[in-house]
Amino acid sequence: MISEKSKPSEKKVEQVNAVVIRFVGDSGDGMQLTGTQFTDTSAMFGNDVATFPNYPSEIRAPQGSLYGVSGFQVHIGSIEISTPGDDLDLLVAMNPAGLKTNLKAVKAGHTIIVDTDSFTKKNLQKAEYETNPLEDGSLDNYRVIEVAMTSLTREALKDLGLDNKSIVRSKNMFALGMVYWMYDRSMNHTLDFFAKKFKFKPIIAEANSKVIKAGYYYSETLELIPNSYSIAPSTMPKGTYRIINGNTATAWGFLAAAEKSGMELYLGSYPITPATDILHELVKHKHFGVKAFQAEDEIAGITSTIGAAFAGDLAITTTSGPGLALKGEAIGLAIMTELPIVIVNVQRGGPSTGLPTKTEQSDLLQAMYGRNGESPAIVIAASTPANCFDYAFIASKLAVEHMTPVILLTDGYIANGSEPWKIKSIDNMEEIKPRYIDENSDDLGPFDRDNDSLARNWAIPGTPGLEHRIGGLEKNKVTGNVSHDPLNHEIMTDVRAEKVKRVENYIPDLTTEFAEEGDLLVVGWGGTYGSLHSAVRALNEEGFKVGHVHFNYINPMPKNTADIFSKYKKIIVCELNKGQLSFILNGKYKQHDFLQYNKVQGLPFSVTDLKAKFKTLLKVN
Amino acid sequence: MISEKSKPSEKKVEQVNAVVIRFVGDSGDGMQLTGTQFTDTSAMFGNDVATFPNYPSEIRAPQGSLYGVSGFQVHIGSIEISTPGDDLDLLVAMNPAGLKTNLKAVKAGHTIIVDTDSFTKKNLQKAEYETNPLEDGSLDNYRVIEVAMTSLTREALKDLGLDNKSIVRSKNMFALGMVYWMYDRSMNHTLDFFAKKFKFKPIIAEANSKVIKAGYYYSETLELIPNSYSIAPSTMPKGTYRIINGNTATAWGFLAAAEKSGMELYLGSYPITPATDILHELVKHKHFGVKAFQAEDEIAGITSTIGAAFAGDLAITTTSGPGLALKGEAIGLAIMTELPIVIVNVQRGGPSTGLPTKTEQSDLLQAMYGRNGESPAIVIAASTPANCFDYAFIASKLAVEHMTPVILLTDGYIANGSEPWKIKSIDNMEEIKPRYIDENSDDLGPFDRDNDSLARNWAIPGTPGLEHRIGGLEKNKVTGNVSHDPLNHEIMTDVRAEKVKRVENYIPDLTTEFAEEGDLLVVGWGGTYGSLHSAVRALNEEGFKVGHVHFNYINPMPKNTADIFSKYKKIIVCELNKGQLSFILNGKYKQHDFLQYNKVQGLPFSVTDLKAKFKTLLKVN
Amino acid sequence: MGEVAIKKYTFKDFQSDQEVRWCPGCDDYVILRSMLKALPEMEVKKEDVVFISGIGCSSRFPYYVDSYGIHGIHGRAAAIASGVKLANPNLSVWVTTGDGDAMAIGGNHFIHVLRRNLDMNIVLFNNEIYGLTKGQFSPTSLLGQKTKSSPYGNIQPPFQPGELAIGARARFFARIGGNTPKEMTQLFVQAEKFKGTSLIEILQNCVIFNDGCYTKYTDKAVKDDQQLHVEHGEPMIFGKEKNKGLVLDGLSLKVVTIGEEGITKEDILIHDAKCENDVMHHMLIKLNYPLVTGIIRSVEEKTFEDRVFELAEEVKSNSKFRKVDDLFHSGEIYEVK
Amino acid sequence: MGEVAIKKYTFKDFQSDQEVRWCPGCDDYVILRSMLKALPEMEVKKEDVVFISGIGCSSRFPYYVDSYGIHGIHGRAAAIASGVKLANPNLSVWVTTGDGDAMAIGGNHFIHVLRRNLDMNIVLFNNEIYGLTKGQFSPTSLLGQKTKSSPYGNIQPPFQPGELAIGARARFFARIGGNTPKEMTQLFVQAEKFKGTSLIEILQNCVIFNDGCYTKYTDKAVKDDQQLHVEHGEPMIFGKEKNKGLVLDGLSLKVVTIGEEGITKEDILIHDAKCENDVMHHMLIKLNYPLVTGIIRSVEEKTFEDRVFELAEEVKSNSKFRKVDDLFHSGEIYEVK
Ligand SMILES: Cc1ncc(C[n+]2csc(CCOP(=O)(O)OP(=O)(O)O)c2C)c(N)n1
Ligand SMILES: Cc1ncc(C[n+]2csc(CCOP(=O)(O)OP(=O)(O)O)c2C)c(N)n1
Ligand code: SF4
Ligand code: SF4
Ligand SMILES: [Mg+2]
Ligand SMILES: [Mg+2]
Repeated sequence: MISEKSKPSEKKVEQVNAVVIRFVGDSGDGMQLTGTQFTDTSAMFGNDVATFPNYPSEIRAPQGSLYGVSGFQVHIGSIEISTPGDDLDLLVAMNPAGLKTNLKAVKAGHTIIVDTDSFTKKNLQKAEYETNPLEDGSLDNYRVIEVAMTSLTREALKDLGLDNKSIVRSKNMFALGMVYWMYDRSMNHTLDFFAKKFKFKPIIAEANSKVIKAGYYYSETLELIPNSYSIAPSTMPKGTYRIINGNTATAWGFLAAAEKSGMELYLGSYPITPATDILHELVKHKHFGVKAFQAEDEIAGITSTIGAAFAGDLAITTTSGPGLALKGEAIGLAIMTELPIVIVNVQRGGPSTGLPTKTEQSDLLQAMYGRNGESPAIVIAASTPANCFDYAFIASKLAVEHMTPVILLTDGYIANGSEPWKIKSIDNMEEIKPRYIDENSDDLGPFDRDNDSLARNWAIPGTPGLEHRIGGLEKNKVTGNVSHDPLNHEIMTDVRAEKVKRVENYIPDLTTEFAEEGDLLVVGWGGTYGSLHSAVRALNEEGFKVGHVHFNYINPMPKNTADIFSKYKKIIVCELNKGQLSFILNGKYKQHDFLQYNKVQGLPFSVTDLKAKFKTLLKVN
Repeated sequence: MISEKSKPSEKKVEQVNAVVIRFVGDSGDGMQLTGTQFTDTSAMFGNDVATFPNYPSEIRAPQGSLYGVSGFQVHIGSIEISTPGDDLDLLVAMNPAGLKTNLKAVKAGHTIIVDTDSFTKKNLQKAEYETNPLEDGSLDNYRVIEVAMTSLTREALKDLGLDNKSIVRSKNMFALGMVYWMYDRSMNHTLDFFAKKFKFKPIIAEANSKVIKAGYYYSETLELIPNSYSIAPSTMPKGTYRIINGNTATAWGFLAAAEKSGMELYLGSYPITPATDILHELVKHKHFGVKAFQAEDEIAGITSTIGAAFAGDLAITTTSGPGLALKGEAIGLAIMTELPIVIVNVQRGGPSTGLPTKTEQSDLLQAMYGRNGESPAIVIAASTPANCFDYAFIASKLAVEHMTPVILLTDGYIANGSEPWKIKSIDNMEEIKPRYIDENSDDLGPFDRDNDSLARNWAIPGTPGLEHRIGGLEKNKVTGNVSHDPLNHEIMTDVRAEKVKRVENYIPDLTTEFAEEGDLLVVGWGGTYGSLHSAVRALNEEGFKVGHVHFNYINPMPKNTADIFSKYKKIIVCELNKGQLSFILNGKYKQHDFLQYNKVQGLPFSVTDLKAKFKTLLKVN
Repeated sequence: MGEVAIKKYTFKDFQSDQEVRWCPGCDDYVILRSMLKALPEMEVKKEDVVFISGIGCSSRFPYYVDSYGIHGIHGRAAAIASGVKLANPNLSVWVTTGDGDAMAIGGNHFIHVLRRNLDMNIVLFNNEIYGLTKGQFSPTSLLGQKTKSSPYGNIQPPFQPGELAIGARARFFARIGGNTPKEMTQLFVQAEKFKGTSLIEILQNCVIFNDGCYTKYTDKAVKDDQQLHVEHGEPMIFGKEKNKGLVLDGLSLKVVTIGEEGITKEDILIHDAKCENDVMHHMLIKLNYPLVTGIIRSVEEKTFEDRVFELAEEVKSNSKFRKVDDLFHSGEIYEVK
Repeated sequence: MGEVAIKKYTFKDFQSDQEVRWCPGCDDYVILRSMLKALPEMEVKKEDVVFISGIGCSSRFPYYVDSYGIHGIHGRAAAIASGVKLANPNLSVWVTTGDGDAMAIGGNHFIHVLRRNLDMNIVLFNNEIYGLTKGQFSPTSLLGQKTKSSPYGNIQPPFQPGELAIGARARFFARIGGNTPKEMTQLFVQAEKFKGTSLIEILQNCVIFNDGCYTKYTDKAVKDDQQLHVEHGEPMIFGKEKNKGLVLDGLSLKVVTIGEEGITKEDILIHDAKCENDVMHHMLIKLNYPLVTGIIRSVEEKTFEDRVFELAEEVKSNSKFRKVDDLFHSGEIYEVK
């Protein structure tokens, strides 16, 4: 029994402004739940947070195996947090395999909590340990907290008469309790969570709360435990928040665009990792009239989307690398017919099947050029989990207002990563005005264009008097009929290009972060925003004059791009590929030299490595 | 009756060194045969020749209709001929529609031969003529030769008792006879041709020869006919020649590669204009053991090709633009599995279905980047109808010696155009050494590489002891097993890129034609060689210092490329697209400025326009 | 639709201003005329009609009908049409496609749209050849057929469109000769009435690359003796003398002559197009003598779009979400003050 | 092959060094074991065996067999395999694929390879779900099935693999439960013996995303009463007491009990897998009670590769071309002197 007087409040607490914690264990150990609970609690406490899950690539790997380890990393702070973090302040390892595969991520001298009960001969073998790391001194450089979690959990639940399986399954809550204590967090949110979740299984709710508390108070009374830490609330803008991952944010951005524009949302898609969760999310929302169609393949996914666009829906298709390759021919049809569709490509490791569960940015040139003929498309990229919402919304707006396909690039890193999202309300979002015309649109036809944007009009089936045919053959600029006329083909080729180019008049300027001019400009695009931002921020805090620009609009590029480049002595382009944006910039902005920093390992950038690299360019070590 | 004394030999003849002639009429009028006969006769006489057919895009358009006109253009000379020519010295128009659609191509003051019998009210209407051009003076700027060919043909055949249809069908031979006389050509080749062709229908043979002669001697005795011209034999290298078009040459290049390498040729293809004739040609050659498989679609075409390559065949797939888009994902698989396949893309007007029967060069960037991930492929391009043979051979050699896919680009212009080909003999061609290994290859495995080329070895099913698995997932560099290791992925990404880059050590240097240095360098690639060559030659003859380089190897590029660029004051890149090679050059050779000359009209360059453009750059008019 | 009385249209109302560019003598002209005749007989507004095609001679069809239309990319017509129908289920959606477009490159979409049973009409122009690309064999070309890509004769055993369709669970299959405009017109009207995917195979003669491929069935002289045009509920009788008929012989069909060997009209099988069990339909489709035309199978079942929209209604009625704001504020949210 | 006596292999000879990574309890383990048992029983050299797959859990199969193999891209296994077989007809070619790989994205290659009848074996792991992508419905998922992509129940009517295969003119179709290794092993051996494309549908349980989808047929307790395992030439009898059997009732099959209403063993239909007419096979495939397993159809016809190589021989024997130089110098050539 824990006596009233020993309250957390009384303990001595050290202030830190950010920590990185990783929970690892077997797929069955509930690490995702544990991590999510800690994240939510910290977020609600007022910290800024960023998380990244790490599932095994196998569906259900054997217990205790190295490749069966499931992990959840969370980065919380009183300061701005823009990545899930590199090195760990705390590793919670529920078994030997988890320890082995994650140890190298722990900062020297920092803390590791292990469940000693799981360090059995059998588990050590499965983790390919010859000797027990808890005994052979291999962990001497770390502060190891050994806890017999399983037995302590069993102990805590002995009176409830639960079956052994349920008992063992709740040991992750013991770990969570300990971490709550260490980081001076209240258990209430999690206790409420279980109370709600197991309203009809009160015994399970009780078991979980017993175990969390056991872990919490055990830490408090435990000798070996270091003093605890507290992370003050961060200074995030006031408002209502939720934790959201990139795929959910993408799906919701389309929901918002549909409601704002008054259009019906159509999704034609074929499952593929890591894009499938967008489909999973949208199939739920039939109450909003979403038509989410799982097609027989990617080609049916996009061609049905083109059909839906012809019939007037806000029509999108979602996929990943190999799927985008299959959609290339049909994207050409959308360009030629000038129908508005959005193609979302959640990038993954390539080429071919590559590293399907890992992140990469190597589909940029495919998005730009992956189809026959002169076929320009609008290409934009989201850069954080939460702003996937904004760019899905913007992609929809650009498509239906400019009548041409838009390719939206995200990647596995931001698609599965989470961060706080300040909830937006439909009323405060930009208008979306689809270019519908009908019999009353003072004799405008489907082939008439807006003088500024060059977008054609949208006459949908069911509209009397505007019957017309479109297709993949070249069409006469005025009548829209098939035309083999040489000059008309050149003119139409120019119109399609100019229409996309003029989108530059409808998008915001590129904005520099940190040094507005100076020694070094760090250039990135898409999902690497967080890492580059953190690295550049750190350097500026160290007094370097480094700026950061990040491209969300890639085709066309913002009009002020060249001006910005001209304000720095050196420019380095950082990408998770072999230099695809660099290649485009070299071709477009010849007067500037672009240094490159590239990584193709299926992993995000390490902020530490970035800083080191940038410093060498700043001639400092 | 023609009297013996009036022999062609007696007529007065004007010497010219090149002429451009176009035969036009209804699809049914046999213009292709007429043109081919004139071409062969001239070639055998010793002229250099180049031809281009122009079929209606409809399969069988209605008689006399404007879009049903079929044409055949031939350019012959005593000098080097490198294009079918721009403007016409002679137009032979068998009907009003043909005259109307081709008149603007005729040089002012030059000759037009028409069959007056076909200028009926009905035909004039079909050709949308309000008044008869033969009467309304609209042809005053031309030297028009009006001949009642149909009646004269009927007259010539009246004793043979042929049906009217057969009689009318042979009027094209009357025209041919006239042209033979005008250009001082012997009829013998054509007479032999008919004798052979209609061995078993002697009456038809006789009819045709009667009509040719009638046309020939009619010209001789005709008042209105101008004096005739003769074109001396050109100074082509000695040897045995044949007239060949690009698609046939491509097919034959693969046949040669298969025989030279001792491999079996496999083709997996799906019909598409203008690539289908390669399939048509290869299906004939089962006697060489060619396995030409018409698949259910492009994807089955290329994936079956990958299977055939795995099993050890010389495996190729042929297609055009939209088909290449569909093959993108599978090309990635070939890159990842490092299997040697050749993908032929006969470019046509795009995007989407575009202008399927017209020529264009707009698939270059698709060939370079049209697939997911970092997926470099070897990209080469043929530049004349005849050298399609050489580049098909080279593509095969590079694929099987470097163990990676090769994309061979041609286009509708060289695919359907013809020119003389100095017949090559297998014995004089380069060796091709596929990288097969077997149980005796002193324990080399399928994942061991050549130190210089980095090409892996090729162990094919049926070889004992070398059983192995390959696939689209990233593989460990040493074992070839699936690997998710981050560093290995970066290493393999580099290996695939470096393997393609090192091909530069196995290809010839870029060679300049005409001025080795000077004021202007004209840069081109692929099927525009003839036009650029002619224009640059003309300018040099006029005393300008202009050079011409033409890329056949695009990825990788020849090592001396930069050196050549540095030898000229100005560089202009000419392409039948919006600047795709320019874009690559701008990115790769930043120190140089590249001017552009682009045309996207489904047509080849006009030599006249090119010269005009180049002169403006040379500050001359 | 329904309540508003639909204006009466004529042939001309559906005729587009585009010059028709098929080869003179091509059956495609017959199909076009029959369609332009049929459309006014249907209870649909002109602006609600959509024609969708892939690539091929047959796929030029939409240009010639004055309605909404998409000339798509090769093989994808059925998939494009599915999107159109799901976006607006009130539309009358027609797919015009060829044996290559639908069964070579488009084979996958073809079988899947039949499986899902969207309410649309697929007109399959089966000329057993690739016409537009100038004469290569197709998946329905016969063994031994000489074409540009099979100069020594085709060696790929063909599909039977109807057989494949039944295998893909087609609910409506009809077959008709390319030279019988009257029957064709009626077929189109009936196909439109059918709720679900209707597949109409047209034995279309390509005068240029496969001329006469159906003459032995469709030639006026032999038609009545070689073709059995079935009608639901009617005995399966054919022949100039209307004296031949089908009877069951084990698990095969046998042709008998009424009046011979004591066979009477009563012995002849009655055609039941509406029977769920497809065994008889399967047999009729595979028959060569006589070749069976008309509506062979016509069995309605809930359409895919009905399933889609009924489920949506149900979900909506059980959901507390009305606007996306409700969704955004659901679940774990928190305030930063 | 043939003449050289083939060394006797064991299970281990075909076992690769790769760690098998399916979920514990997955039927895929049963299929792998059965295959490794079957391979030594076939008259094939190890180096002549090629396994080809697309993408999916089932498509991991080639990694676990120590032979030649390609882990291809999603849906294309049958097409890749066709190229392998045409390049070298002596190989024993196996395709391992899933219901999504073969019937969703791969549907077109699936029907076309069956139509062409190349001599290869297709093992279809039908778990009625997309496993590798963590549980979306597939073209064989049942109506109402709740999956990640059909949270309110699937509304796409499923294909029946056998039915689609027959529609595509399959010559060999067999079905077997995922939990019967002995029968499976024998099936694999017989499939290899069959000249032509053999399709084997395995009712494969996915313990994670679709657990128990086949229990009502495959559970040991009910298996004998719910499954009819057919043998060519044997009466179609099933049931724990071996007293139930099939008889024809019009154009449907009916289950009767031997000994009741005067039914004797002689009344029960005899299974004829080798009969060209596929009507009975079609009926057997569609039967739900009992579910028919074993070799339902096995009718040999000339294989596609035989047609290819016989035609090539014939052309060769009539051709004057021996080397390409002969071709280059044929027809219109001329000398420049
Ligand atoms: C992706 C793609 N592949 C190939 C083609 C070339 N192509 C156009 S139509 C066609 C086949 C036409 O045959 P069918 O569908 O039977 O129509 P038909 O012309 O006979 O009416 C082919 C192969 C294409 N346009 N696009
Ligand atoms: C081009 C492409 N599209 C989609 C995917 C994603 N994907 C991989 S496997 C699969 C389906 C697997 O289902 P199934 O074929 O039934 O195999 P199972 O895992 O059930 O054995 C999908 C959709 C992919 N890898 N490539
Ligand atoms: S090619 Fe054949 S199908 Fe095409 S239009 Fe001509 S006749 Fe008709
Ligand atoms: S997910 Fe299903 S099919 Fe895939 S390995 Fe696991 S149990 Fe087997
Ligand atoms: Mg056809
Ligand atoms: Mg499956």
